[in-house]
Amino acid sequence: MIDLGKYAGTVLAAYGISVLLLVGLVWHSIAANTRARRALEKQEGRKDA
Amino acid sequence: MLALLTRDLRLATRAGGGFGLGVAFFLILCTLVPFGVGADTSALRPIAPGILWLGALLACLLSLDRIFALDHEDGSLDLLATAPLPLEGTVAIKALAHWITTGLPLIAAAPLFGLLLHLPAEAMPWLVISLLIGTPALSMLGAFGAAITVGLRRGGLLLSLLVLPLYIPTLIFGTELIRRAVASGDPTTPLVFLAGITAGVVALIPFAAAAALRVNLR
Amino acid sequence: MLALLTRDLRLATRAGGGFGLGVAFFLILCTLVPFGVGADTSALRPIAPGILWLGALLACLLSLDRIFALDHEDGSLDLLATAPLPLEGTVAIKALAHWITTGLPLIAAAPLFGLLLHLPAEAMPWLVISLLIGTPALSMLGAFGAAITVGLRRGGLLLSLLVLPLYIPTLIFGTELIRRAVASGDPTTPLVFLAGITAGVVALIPFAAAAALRVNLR
Amino acid sequence: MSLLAVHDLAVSRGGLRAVEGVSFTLNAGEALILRGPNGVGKTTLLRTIAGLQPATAGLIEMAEDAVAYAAHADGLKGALTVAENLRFWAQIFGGEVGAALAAMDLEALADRPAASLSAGQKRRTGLARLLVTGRPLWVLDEPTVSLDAASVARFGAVLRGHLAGGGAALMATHIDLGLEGARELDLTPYRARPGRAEKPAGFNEAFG
Amino acid sequence: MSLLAVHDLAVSRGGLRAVEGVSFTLNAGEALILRGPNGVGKTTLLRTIAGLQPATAGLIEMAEDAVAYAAHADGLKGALTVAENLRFWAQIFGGEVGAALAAMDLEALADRPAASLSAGQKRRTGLARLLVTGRPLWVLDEPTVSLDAASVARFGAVLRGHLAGGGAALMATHIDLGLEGARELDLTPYRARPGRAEKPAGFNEAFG
Amino acid sequence: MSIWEYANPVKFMRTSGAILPFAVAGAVVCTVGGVVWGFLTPDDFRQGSTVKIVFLHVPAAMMAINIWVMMLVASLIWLIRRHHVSALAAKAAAPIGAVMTLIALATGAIWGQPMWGTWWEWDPRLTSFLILLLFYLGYIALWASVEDVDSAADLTGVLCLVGSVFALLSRYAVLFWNQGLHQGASLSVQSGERMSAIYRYPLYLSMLGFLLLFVALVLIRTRTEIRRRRLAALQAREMRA
Ligand code: HEM
Ligand SMILES: Nc1ncnc2c1ncn2[C@@H]1O[C@H](COP(=O)(O)OP(=O)(O)OP(=O)(O)O)[C@@H](O)[C@H]1O
Ligand SMILES: Nc1ncnc2c1ncn2[C@@H]1O[C@H](COP(=O)(O)OP(=O)(O)OP(=O)(O)O)[C@@H](O)[C@H]1O
Ligand SMILES: [Mg+2]
Ligand SMILES: [Mg+2]
Repeated sequence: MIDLGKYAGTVLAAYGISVLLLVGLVWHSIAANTRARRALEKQEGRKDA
Repeated sequence: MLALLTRDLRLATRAGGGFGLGVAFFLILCTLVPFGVGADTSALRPIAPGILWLGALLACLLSLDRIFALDHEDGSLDLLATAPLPLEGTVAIKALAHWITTGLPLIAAAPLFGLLLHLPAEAMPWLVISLLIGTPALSMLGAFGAAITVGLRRGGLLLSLLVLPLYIPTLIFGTELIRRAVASGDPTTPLVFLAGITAGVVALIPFAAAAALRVNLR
Repeated sequence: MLALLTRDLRLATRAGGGFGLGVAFFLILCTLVPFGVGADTSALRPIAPGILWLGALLACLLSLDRIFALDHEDGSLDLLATAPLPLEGTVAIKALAHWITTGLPLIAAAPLFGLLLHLPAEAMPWLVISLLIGTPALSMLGAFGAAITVGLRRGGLLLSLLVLPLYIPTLIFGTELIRRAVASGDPTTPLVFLAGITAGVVALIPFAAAAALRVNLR
Repeated sequence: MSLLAVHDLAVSRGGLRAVEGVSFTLNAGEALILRGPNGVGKTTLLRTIAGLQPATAGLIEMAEDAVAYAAHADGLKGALTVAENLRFWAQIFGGEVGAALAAMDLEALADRPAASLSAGQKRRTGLARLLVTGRPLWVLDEPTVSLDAASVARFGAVLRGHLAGGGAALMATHIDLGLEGARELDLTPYRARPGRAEKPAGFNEAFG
Repeated sequence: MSLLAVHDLAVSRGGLRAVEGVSFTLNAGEALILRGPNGVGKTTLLRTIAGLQPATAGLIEMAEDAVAYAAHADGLKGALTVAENLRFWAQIFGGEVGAALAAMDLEALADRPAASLSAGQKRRTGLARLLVTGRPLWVLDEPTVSLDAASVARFGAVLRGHLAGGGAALMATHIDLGLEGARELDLTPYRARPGRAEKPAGFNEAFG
Repeated sequence: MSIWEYANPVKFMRTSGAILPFAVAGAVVCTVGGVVWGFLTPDDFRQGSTVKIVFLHVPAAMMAINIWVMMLVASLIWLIRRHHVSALAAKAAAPIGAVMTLIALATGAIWGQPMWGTWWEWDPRLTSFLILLLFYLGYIALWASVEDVDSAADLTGVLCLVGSVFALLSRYAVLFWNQGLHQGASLSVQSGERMSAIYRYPLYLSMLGFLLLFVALVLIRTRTEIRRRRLAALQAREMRA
């Protein structure tokens, strides 16, 4: 493990928050996309039926 | 009762930005203040508690018309009034929902915005405490104002005029709490008053608001 | 054009408090500030110009939804759009009417409220001048925001969120004007910028606002 | 036993009495249809009986919590789905949703947000709310507005089922619902005559 | 010469075309009545011709500033008197108020604030506005809603006067105004068929 | 083949579906690589280990501005050429831009604590970013509030246009209002103290990563919007029938 010195908290907080935000954004994008795809498939399936 | 609360919360999250708009407005206000009064810490620090309280108050104020207006327009309010819920309970629940959607996010965001205004670190917990105790009174008084103006067109400015004077005691004791806590470490007196006002408002205002609502429904 | 202006002004006076409400709100804000930030002269004096500008800005903001919303509800806006007036002209006139009913009273009342906040005497004329030059831009930008949100329910908070960021340059140059005038006696630069922004806004924003209005009418 | 008894009722709107001297009783299994030209005061009367406004004079006798009211506005939340809308009222009144959805043929629409419904579909959802309340006395203000013929028939069947199950209905409607045995009450003769009332309905009468 | 010529017009609402392929001309002295069931697109068509929304396809030929539009909403200001309301429009359009007041029998009401009028009186004021505009082409959306029989007859007379004076009228109405020689156009056959359009009317067609 | 043809939703879905795996792979590799590499760089003699923050801070700040510019371009394409997908792309990009702005603000604020001894300073650069965040929030809120998509697309387009002008104006106003303590652009060549290579290369990689991440996300989100529109269109047609 690398030594971050006296600024460990600062650096880790910055990385932590950024990663959290990015992961949240990615997760939201993918989840919304999946939801939209499912809903659309359901609708188109029903239309064909 | 719980059903009403969950419905209102669900509506706030579904209908786009119920939670976010108030905080966003709060953020804008906190951004604008330094443009007005100058950016140096010495200018901002003393006024920070007041500005934060004012910002919370205005953000709360601007979302008040949503408490009853939408339900009135689509007829839900009529139906709620004939439902087996006391109208006082409905009012209280709606004020609670307003507090959860507006007050709580504001309280959560307040320390962050405190940073922007250079609020000293030792004041932060007191800021949160004072808001936590004081904002329920804001929501409840706001519900009263909203109940009075529910049928009116352009209730906005009128609602502000009715409600703002009612907010003055809460505002005074809220900021005084922070100031005394930082200055002398003993915020007991304003804390007691603040809590007293909130308790009194939460206990009594629902009756006044329900009465106003009944008048506006008939 | 003139007919539209006189109609709007007449409506503002007839329908109860068009002129007064904004000033009343301004007054409440100015009285709340000392409660929030403490009443001593040394604390108030440096922030007075900023507070006055912010108060004017918020009072202006709260009356914005009246610019188009009422005309939209009762159908007048449709009729105005088919009348032999360019929609851009209609927008400009309505912003002017808003300025006359809200901005002018605020400007007239500002020195009085400046006294409340211990604004130094030499700053008074500059306060009035800066408001006089800056507030038309506020009304016009507000008309733009009102045009964008005209059809929406609960436009209030959204309108603020859209409009307030647009107010930032005006606010900065307006308060900077007062500050520099008092500090160095030479407010030329901010004055030029302020006037430039107002001129640009008044010249161009009507087109954007009319475009937004057309979208909302169709 | 009668579910609703109205004695010499006067109701008012805008500070003036609209109809006065109205009396009737409504027993379990009965339906009463209010008739009368626009503006005579049907809506006002129904709102008074639903408890939304006070009666100006007269007496309304009924059990507490007996009324379910359905007005022009459906009180639907566009952001919620049909099922969510009904479930909310079910939680408030303690009824259940499934049967109501089936009765008004809303199963296919259950998961659609109410905002995306057509006017008639919205109306059906609003009427399904009545079933969810479990209340015996339905007070209905023009329940079939914007319904097509098939839906009107379906609602008529629901209404007959409600009456057969010991319920009652008081409604204002201009169309024929095909309810055999429903009584009618024309409000025109009860239109209030101006004149000094013992108890003014509002400022307009007190100073009239 | 024709006051209005419409060629192969398609109009849309909510991002979908409502009617398409509509063509007609309207000469001075003519009246054309649009018919069709609720929701077919009459209001949409009228608003398009009035210039409130763009046409999705097709061509509308008419002189600039020829249209006076009257919608469901009257655009009255409750705080102003009847005369003040009309005078405002007279100043905008350059017409005059006196004749309009007389034509719609509003002289007795001229100084009453519009807020205190009954629905029918409000409507009459809204129709008087048409006379004040001095425009040749009237585009009317259900002009006689909430008018009583006498007022409908009076409006019919005003309309005939307008046509006789070289004007024209395009209107959507469900009742009979007693205009001999008025043409009718049923919009039902022009209802838009879904399908890939060259130029989508909005998102709903672009992605449909 | 014209670039405009990509605006056709079907074609966009097909093309973006083909590009997407590469964009995602590139985004993952470059972002993770750049950030990890950055995290492993040695400490700076002045800033200590805090220098590692730059590998998040600068790419996020860069993207925050560039995304707004992309939204402006997309809005203009929509307003002028009426290509529906570009309106949806602008809508899809806004939350990404807002998050980038937030990351720049958050990392900057955290960085400021040891460097300047304060979490926040009303420095022009920082203030401008706060204002940019406000514009993002307003834009997103407007999209969320207007129910009719056609109107929403037009209104947000106009707002983006006007907002861009005022964001720029605000930047000058803020510069006029307060002098800053934020460092200048040390990547640019003319500045004397150019960032040394050990920091520069991971920074480039991480910037590329953030760019690719944006591309991947904006594609995914645009596809989401297209699917939602298609669903709404089908439902609208069903209802009209
Ligand atoms: C919340 C606060 C901050 C914000 C919004 C912010 C914003 C920015 C922006 C917009 C850039 C420009 C990127 C570019 O030009 O491509 C930047 C670069 C930079 N910032 Fe910050 N910053 C903040 C705080 C800080 C702090 C506290 C430090 C460190 C003491 C810092 C150090 C840097 C460095 C080293 C660069 C790179 C400059 C370059 O090489 O171009 N920033 N920041
Ligand atoms: N807000 C109001 N203020 C004053 N008077 C009103 C108001 N609303 C209704 N009225 C009047 O009260 C009377 C009764 O109205 P009500 O709505 O009960 O009639 P209704 O019989 O339901 O008519 P409809 O068949 O059109 O529904 C009418 O004469 C009407 O003009
Ligand atoms: N705001 C809206 N959003 C989406 N669709 C709408 C909207 N308003 C109307 N529509 C739809 O557009 C179509 C045309 O409506 P329009 O109002 O033109 O009908 P109309 O012929 O005037 O009906 P009516 O006889 O009831 O007045 C209808 O199918 C309606 O459902
Ligand atoms: Mg009625
Ligand atoms: Mg119509």
